[in-house]
Amino acid sequence: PSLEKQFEDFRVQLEDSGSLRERIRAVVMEIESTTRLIHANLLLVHQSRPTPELLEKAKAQVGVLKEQYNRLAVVLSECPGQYYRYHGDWRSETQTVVSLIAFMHWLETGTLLMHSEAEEMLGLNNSEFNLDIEDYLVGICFMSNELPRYVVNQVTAGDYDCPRKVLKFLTDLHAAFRMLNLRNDFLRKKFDGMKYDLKRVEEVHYDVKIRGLAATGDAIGEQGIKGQS
Amino acid sequence: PSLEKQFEDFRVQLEDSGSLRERIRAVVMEIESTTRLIHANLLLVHQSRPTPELLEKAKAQVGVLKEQYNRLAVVLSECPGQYYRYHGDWRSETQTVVSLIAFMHWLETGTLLMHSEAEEMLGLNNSEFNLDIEDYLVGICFMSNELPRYVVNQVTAGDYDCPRKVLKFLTDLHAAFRMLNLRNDFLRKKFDGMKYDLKRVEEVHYDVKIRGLAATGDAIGEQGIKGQS
Amino acid sequence: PSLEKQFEDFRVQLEDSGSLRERIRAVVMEIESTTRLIHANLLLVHQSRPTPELLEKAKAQVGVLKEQYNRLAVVLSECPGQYYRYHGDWRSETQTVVSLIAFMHWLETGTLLMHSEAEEMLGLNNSEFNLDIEDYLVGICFMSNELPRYVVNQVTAGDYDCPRKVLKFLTDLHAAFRMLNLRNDFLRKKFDGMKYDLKRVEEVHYDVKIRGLAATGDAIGEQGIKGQS
Amino acid sequence: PSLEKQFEDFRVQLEDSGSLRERIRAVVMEIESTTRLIHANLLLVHQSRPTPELLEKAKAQVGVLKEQYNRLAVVLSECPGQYYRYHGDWRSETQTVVSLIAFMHWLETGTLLMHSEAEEMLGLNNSEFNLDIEDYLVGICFMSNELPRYVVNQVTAGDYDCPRKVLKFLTDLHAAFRMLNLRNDFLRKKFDGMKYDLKRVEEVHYDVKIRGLAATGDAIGEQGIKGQS
Amino acid sequence: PSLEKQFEDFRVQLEDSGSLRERIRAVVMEIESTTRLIHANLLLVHQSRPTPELLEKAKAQVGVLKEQYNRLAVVLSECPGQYYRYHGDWRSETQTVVSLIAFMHWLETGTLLMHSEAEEMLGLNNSEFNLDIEDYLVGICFMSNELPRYVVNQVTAGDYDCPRKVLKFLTDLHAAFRMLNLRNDFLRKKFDGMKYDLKRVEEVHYDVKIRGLAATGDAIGEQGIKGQS
Amino acid sequence: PSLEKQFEDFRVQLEDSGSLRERIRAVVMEIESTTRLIHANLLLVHQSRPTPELLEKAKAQVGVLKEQYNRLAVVLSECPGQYYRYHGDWRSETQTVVSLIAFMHWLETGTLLMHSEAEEMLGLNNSEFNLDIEDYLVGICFMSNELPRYVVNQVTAGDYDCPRKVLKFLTDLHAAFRMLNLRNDFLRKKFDGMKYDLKRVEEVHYDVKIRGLAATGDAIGEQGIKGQS
Amino acid sequence: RTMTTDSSSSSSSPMKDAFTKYTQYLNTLNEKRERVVKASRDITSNSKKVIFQVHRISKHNREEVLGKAEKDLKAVTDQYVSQLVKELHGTDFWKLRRAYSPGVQEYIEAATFCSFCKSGNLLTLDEINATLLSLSDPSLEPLQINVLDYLLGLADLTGELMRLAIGRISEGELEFAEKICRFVRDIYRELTLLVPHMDDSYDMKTKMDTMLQSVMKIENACFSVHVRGSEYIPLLGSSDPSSFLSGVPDIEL
Amino acid sequence: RTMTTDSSSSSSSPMKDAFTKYTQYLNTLNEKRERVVKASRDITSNSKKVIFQVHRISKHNREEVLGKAEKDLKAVTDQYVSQLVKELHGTDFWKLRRAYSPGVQEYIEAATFCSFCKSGNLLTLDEINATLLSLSDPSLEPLQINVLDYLLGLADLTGELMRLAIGRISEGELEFAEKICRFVRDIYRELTLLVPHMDDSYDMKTKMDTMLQSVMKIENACFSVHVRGSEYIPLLGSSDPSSFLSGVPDIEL
Ligand SMILES: [Mn+2]
Ligand SMILES: [Mn+2]
Repeated sequence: PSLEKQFEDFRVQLEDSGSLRERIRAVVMEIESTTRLIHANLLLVHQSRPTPELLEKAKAQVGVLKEQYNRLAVVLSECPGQYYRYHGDWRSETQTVVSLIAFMHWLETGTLLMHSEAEEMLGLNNSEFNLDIEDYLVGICFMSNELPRYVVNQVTAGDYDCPRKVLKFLTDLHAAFRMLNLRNDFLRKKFDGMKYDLKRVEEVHYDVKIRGLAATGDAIGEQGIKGQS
Repeated sequence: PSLEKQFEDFRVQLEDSGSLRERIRAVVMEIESTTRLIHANLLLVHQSRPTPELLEKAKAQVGVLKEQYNRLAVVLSECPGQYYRYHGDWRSETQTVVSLIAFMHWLETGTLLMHSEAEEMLGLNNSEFNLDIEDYLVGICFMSNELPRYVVNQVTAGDYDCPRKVLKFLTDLHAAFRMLNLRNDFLRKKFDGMKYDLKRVEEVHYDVKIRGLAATGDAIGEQGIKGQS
Repeated sequence: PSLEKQFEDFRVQLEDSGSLRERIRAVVMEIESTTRLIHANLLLVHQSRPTPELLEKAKAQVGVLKEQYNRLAVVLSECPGQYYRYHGDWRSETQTVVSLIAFMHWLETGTLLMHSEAEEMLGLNNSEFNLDIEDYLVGICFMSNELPRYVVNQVTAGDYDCPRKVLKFLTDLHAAFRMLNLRNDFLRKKFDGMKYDLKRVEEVHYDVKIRGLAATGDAIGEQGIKGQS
Repeated sequence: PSLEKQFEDFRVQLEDSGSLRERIRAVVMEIESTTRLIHANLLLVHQSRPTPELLEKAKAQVGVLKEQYNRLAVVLSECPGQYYRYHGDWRSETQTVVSLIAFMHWLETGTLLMHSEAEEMLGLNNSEFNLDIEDYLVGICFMSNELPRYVVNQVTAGDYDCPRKVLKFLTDLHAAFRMLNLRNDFLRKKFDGMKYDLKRVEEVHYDVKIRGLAATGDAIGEQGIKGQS
Repeated sequence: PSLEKQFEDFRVQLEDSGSLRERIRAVVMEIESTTRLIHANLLLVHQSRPTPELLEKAKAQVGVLKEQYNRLAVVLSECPGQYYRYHGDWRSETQTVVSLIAFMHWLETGTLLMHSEAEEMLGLNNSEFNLDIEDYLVGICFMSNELPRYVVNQVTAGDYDCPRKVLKFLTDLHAAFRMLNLRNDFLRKKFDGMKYDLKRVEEVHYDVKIRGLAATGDAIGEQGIKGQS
Repeated sequence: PSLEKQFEDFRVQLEDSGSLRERIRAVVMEIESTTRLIHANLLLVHQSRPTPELLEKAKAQVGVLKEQYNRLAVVLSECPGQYYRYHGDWRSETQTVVSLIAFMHWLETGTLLMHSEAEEMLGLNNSEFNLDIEDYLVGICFMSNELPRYVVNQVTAGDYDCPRKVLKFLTDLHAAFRMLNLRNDFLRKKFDGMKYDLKRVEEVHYDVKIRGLAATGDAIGEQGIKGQS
Repeated sequence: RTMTTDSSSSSSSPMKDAFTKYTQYLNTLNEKRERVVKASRDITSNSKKVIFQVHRISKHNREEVLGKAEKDLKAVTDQYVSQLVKELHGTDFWKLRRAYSPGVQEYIEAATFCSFCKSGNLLTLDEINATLLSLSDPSLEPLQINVLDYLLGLADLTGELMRLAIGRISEGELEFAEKICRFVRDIYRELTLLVPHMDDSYDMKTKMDTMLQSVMKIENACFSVHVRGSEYIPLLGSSDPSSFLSGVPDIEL
Repeated sequence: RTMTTDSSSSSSSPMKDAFTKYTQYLNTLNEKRERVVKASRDITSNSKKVIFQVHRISKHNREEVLGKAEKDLKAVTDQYVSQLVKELHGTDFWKLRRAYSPGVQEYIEAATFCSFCKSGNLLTLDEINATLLSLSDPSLEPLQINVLDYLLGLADLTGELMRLAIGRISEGELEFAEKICRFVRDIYRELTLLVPHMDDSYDMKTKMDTMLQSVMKIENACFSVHVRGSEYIPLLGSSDPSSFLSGVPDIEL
């Protein structure tokens, strides 16, 4: 009887955990779907479509994301202390989300989206459900991976000042990351990739510079990259 | 400045988390070492050494384990709510621990070590640091894997009643597990293996029975397998 | 425009196919769940529980299966001619189903469940959705795999005539299978395994015979194995 | 008798299915052989051989393919409703076929070969045996993989306008694919690879543009890439 | 030109080799088919059918095999010195053939079929196409694997002298095999298996002996096992 | 007894070896940490910071490295003749160290740091613990990998003479490496990579030359590349 | 450019001199490695022959078979292991370990196999290394097999012992089989405690799994002999069930 | 039982005689295989050296470098390939192919590499086999390398040609690089048609993937030289854009 009782308890607990997982999966699939929309939208910057318009549309979708993360937080609130038990279920999608909103933020302001800003954008700032730092950092690395392609396409479209700005941004970002003493893990691997982004941007900058195409003026403030152009 | 400040914060947090992990690793290595001693000790039951003596020695080591889990709990108490963040670091060792203490318990009492009993033996019953149910269940599956070999060697040593007892135990355990609706994961795979243990014990029982070697009496209470023999 | 139109069409078709697959998956999960219940029930024959009772319960579940296959057929009827496109989605579950109902049938009648009988039991006889022959044959092989264990446990429980009956059945079944000229595929592999079942049953029969335990009478009709005993 | 009768029936059916498969295999091997000839022929575009001539030869082979697919359709017409049962037997070869004829079509017209056009080229438009959409799409992905290499070699041969044309084509194709909500399957994986093709072509375009080598005129109609040059 | 010429030559050579292989495959499939008939026939010894009759039928089939190997030799004679190029194509079938004719030979004479005798039976003794010694040895191991099953079924059928004869034969065979120095290859693995056959026959012999069932007479000459009994 | 005694001895030896390894690991982690500091420092040359200052700082760290290698040598001196047993534990870090000090040396003198010079810088010249030649060579390859990036950034910063110097150095280095007969190992792969560095520097040199940007003067001695400019 | 290529083709430079040295070093090393690999292959194939020779053992030819095996093993030592001794000095023992390790492991397997069959005990590493001393030039540091190769060889030994045990059981030498069983269990148990401390324990972990399989194969064989024998203890009146087979009078064939 | 073991240990029997023959056959075969493996390893390592020698080529030392390479190659043929020729007869060519194939492939790689650098053409299998004829005892069937090993060696050759091309481009020998590019493309294309017909095409399929990578690496290198050169055609007034680098006066260092 005692044996059966114990396994009956286990059955209930495993099923509870299983159904929680199902509910998480449902929200995460919605997040992924929204992410895909934002991504498709942002891809157009590579085709030199007017950035402000694109950003407008993308921001609207960020609102949707916020609502979805809110629902995720509600689900998680049912099992306090178990955030990291289910973390793997939304981890990769959240890293993509960070990469997208950080790219948007950079396009608009030319600066790095801070962790606290990211949490705020996703409505994760005042709940127990927050944005894991490593996920944030991986997301930032993913954003960095997009920059060489962006620079190449901008130069092709005739924006010869872009490499300089991106190079400055990426150099600073890379220096900041170097301060972290990373373990030999996924984040470390992603960060190691960042140096290839940096190198590629340096090369584009070189191409522009040696051909005398780079703007001579130097007055860029900390405003957006495209927002004000 | 803000960028650097943020990464400075990150550096501190990542290093804290890293050093926590180091401390966990140190304790887990000790646990693994104790586990190995218990394991080597219990291997002697296959050589028909007197069981009570072996159990005596093994129990002493369980005391050591308890103390080690206590230290692990202390380390974890520094980061409340993050049990599952580091869970992977002691998971596999704990499964082995469960398999060993459950085998000892069965040798002594002929019954299944309950989850709560396991927690008690390891001193995990009154802290936030408890024994994950799936780890417990995987450990039980590992113990089941030991039984066919045990039965074979016991019969060789002349204990012809052993197969019957083990068969009854394993049949009940298998039935109890079947109540759980397992996902397609590691636990499910381990459980699927249990049916081969059951089949093998049935065959040993058959070998003994068909030769008229099995004891004819049938009155075994729920006392230990060897403890009282 | 034409390009977009084409991909719009594709999107619709792929989504239709995807949602069909989802609906199939839902029914198949139910079938799997029913299967597990039947299986748990039939496992008790290894513990020598009274067979007629067990069969009674199991048969009730077969009614449930029939209804579930009916629903699957309805789903499939929406895409005529595409049975084999989605076949992989229920294939393995159906093989298990066949193995269970064939085992039940054998327990009851001592004879092989015919393909047409299997289709009838599952209500697949008068629709376009029928029982694939290879799935039927694989299911029969799975059933064969259960027989050695059954024989061993029956003899242990004192039924010394069982090996003879099973041996006759399995010898005939094996001979029948040998007529098929199988390709080097999954079915062939499963059939190759059947010879080990046969060999094991021969050995049990030998054990019983050499010890003079086998019944001397020889009059078994083609009635059930247990149904009439 | 009934058992033997049933297995005799099975034998006949399995042998019929087996010989059908043999006949399919024979035709598919011929298709593969023709495919290889076309492929070896098209490889010459990378060596800047005059394209019209190459296309001429390749087209002759497409006629052979058409006849072979016709024979395949005849074989399949013997077992209506079982297209997807044997689909795996010609699937991968057909994907290659699509990639080759789509590449030829693009070389000639600069546009994407539509699904219906592909069916027509292979004579699959008015039979029950049609071109599976996913096979078509995978074939298109394979074709995309050829384009970066083509662009590189064209530029080396002095055609500086090629990157722009290919880039436009690939950008549109990529955008069209993005509309599909692909499952996590083979097609999805192939499509994910397409973004690397796109990126590489962007870079080649950049290399040409930044050196002022790209043609300044912009008036390309939707005629062929090489057909009219 | 020289390059193309050479490759053209190669293509012709390789295609010749390919069509040779096709012809080998055709003969080998016939051999395999004959083998299956012999096997099905010999399987009946496990059901205690009268051996002389079975052997009669099987021998007729060996004549067919001989003719088939003759055809294989003719095919191979077209490429002198390349026996081992195509060896893998008939290797496994030939090992089965050896196991069957060695089993037949043993049933008839109680002795081991020698390599030269096997060559003679298959008509391979006076051509360049001979019987590879390792294939012969593997075939003998396969035959050994059949003996435990044979002994078990013979005893069940009441032939209590069989184990003694088989044990003597297998003991001698095992001793002879131990003369070989094997590498860690397939043959070694098969030879390792022979130990288990020997052990199993020993066990059956013991069972029979200990029950006083074994014949006391000792007069077996080197005639057949069953042919004269 | 003898058996247990021997294994007990082994356990002690292996544990000693394990603790030695722990001590090595501790020093190697320090070396890695120093390496990271030097690297971070040297990275600034890509941002055209004044080289002498950077070198000053870096050299101070090389002193630290020397002390650390000294400690490593002391640890190793406890197990004479076992250098290569533990070699894998510091191999990769030492290759990085060589790449950094060779880069520093080249920045300062424009020449290749010789193996014996590297040993001297790290204090490895008069102990049994020396610098493995293959590690030295791999380190030199790593240094070569840094040069294209350096050249690109120097030219961007306006130093048009840099490509010529680097090209000469790298051409000589490549010629020297070609004297080696390598196996298909890590070093060969790294050396293959050097060809691409050479090609890239050649390209930059061409870019500069063709635009008439290269200095016409030719007087570089064997002093440092930047130290005196 | 012209000068550059000239400098590397004809005239001398410090870099060229240094690389000439590196080239010589690498050539010498690689050639030695090749010779060591070849010696290792010779040791492997000849040690395998010794192992097969030991497997020819039976109740009646023990001395003869083991005598030949020991002679053959001595030949392996003198002819092939001595090649290694000639090649390897100082740091080579560890630097070239991967090149000779397979051969040495097989040699350990053969030597311990012989020795167990002869004496029933484990031939220790010290004993093996002692025999190698005589092969060395006394002025040089002698080749000594390291613990890791010894343990890896021992792991393989258990596989051979399993084969031997199965064969011995068929010939009724149950006591010998039981002795093997105890011996293999002891080795397995001792290695359980050692493996985690080994330098690179990955190989050894798979070997441990195989070893457990071997132990269980022997145990199962002993089990089946035992239950079969136990069935007839009353019938035979034997007082020692464990050696039931030897209790049965030899079968006359 | 007693008789049985006796019969296998002392007296003679047809079975024992037969197995004595089988034993001799297997021993001879395995020993020959070992010798062939060793010869193959020697051929491999020495062929690799020849390949490295060829890589030392530059604009100014062509004759000297290739002369030495050919001499070395001849030494490989005479010293090591001749070992194979001695061992292999009749059915051995195919039976022991796996034992010597790696060495022969590397030898093909070295021979064709030398030859291409010298003549710009593909050294054919017939030509290689012709040189082997002289090594054989005229009374025996001579060793002839088979098509499969030749093609597998050729596949590896393309990797070496890629390395050569990248190096040549850096030294401005664009025309040579382009020649290599055409040659490798031709081989790739011809092999595309052959691979499906090969006996055991699995290895070859991976090699084809690597080969395509090599082709593309050369093409990308030619591309980057080309666009870089094209940028200044007007500036230089060169009429031949494909050899722009050689159009630039040698850099004085
Ligand atoms: Mn071994
Ligand atoms: Mn190579």
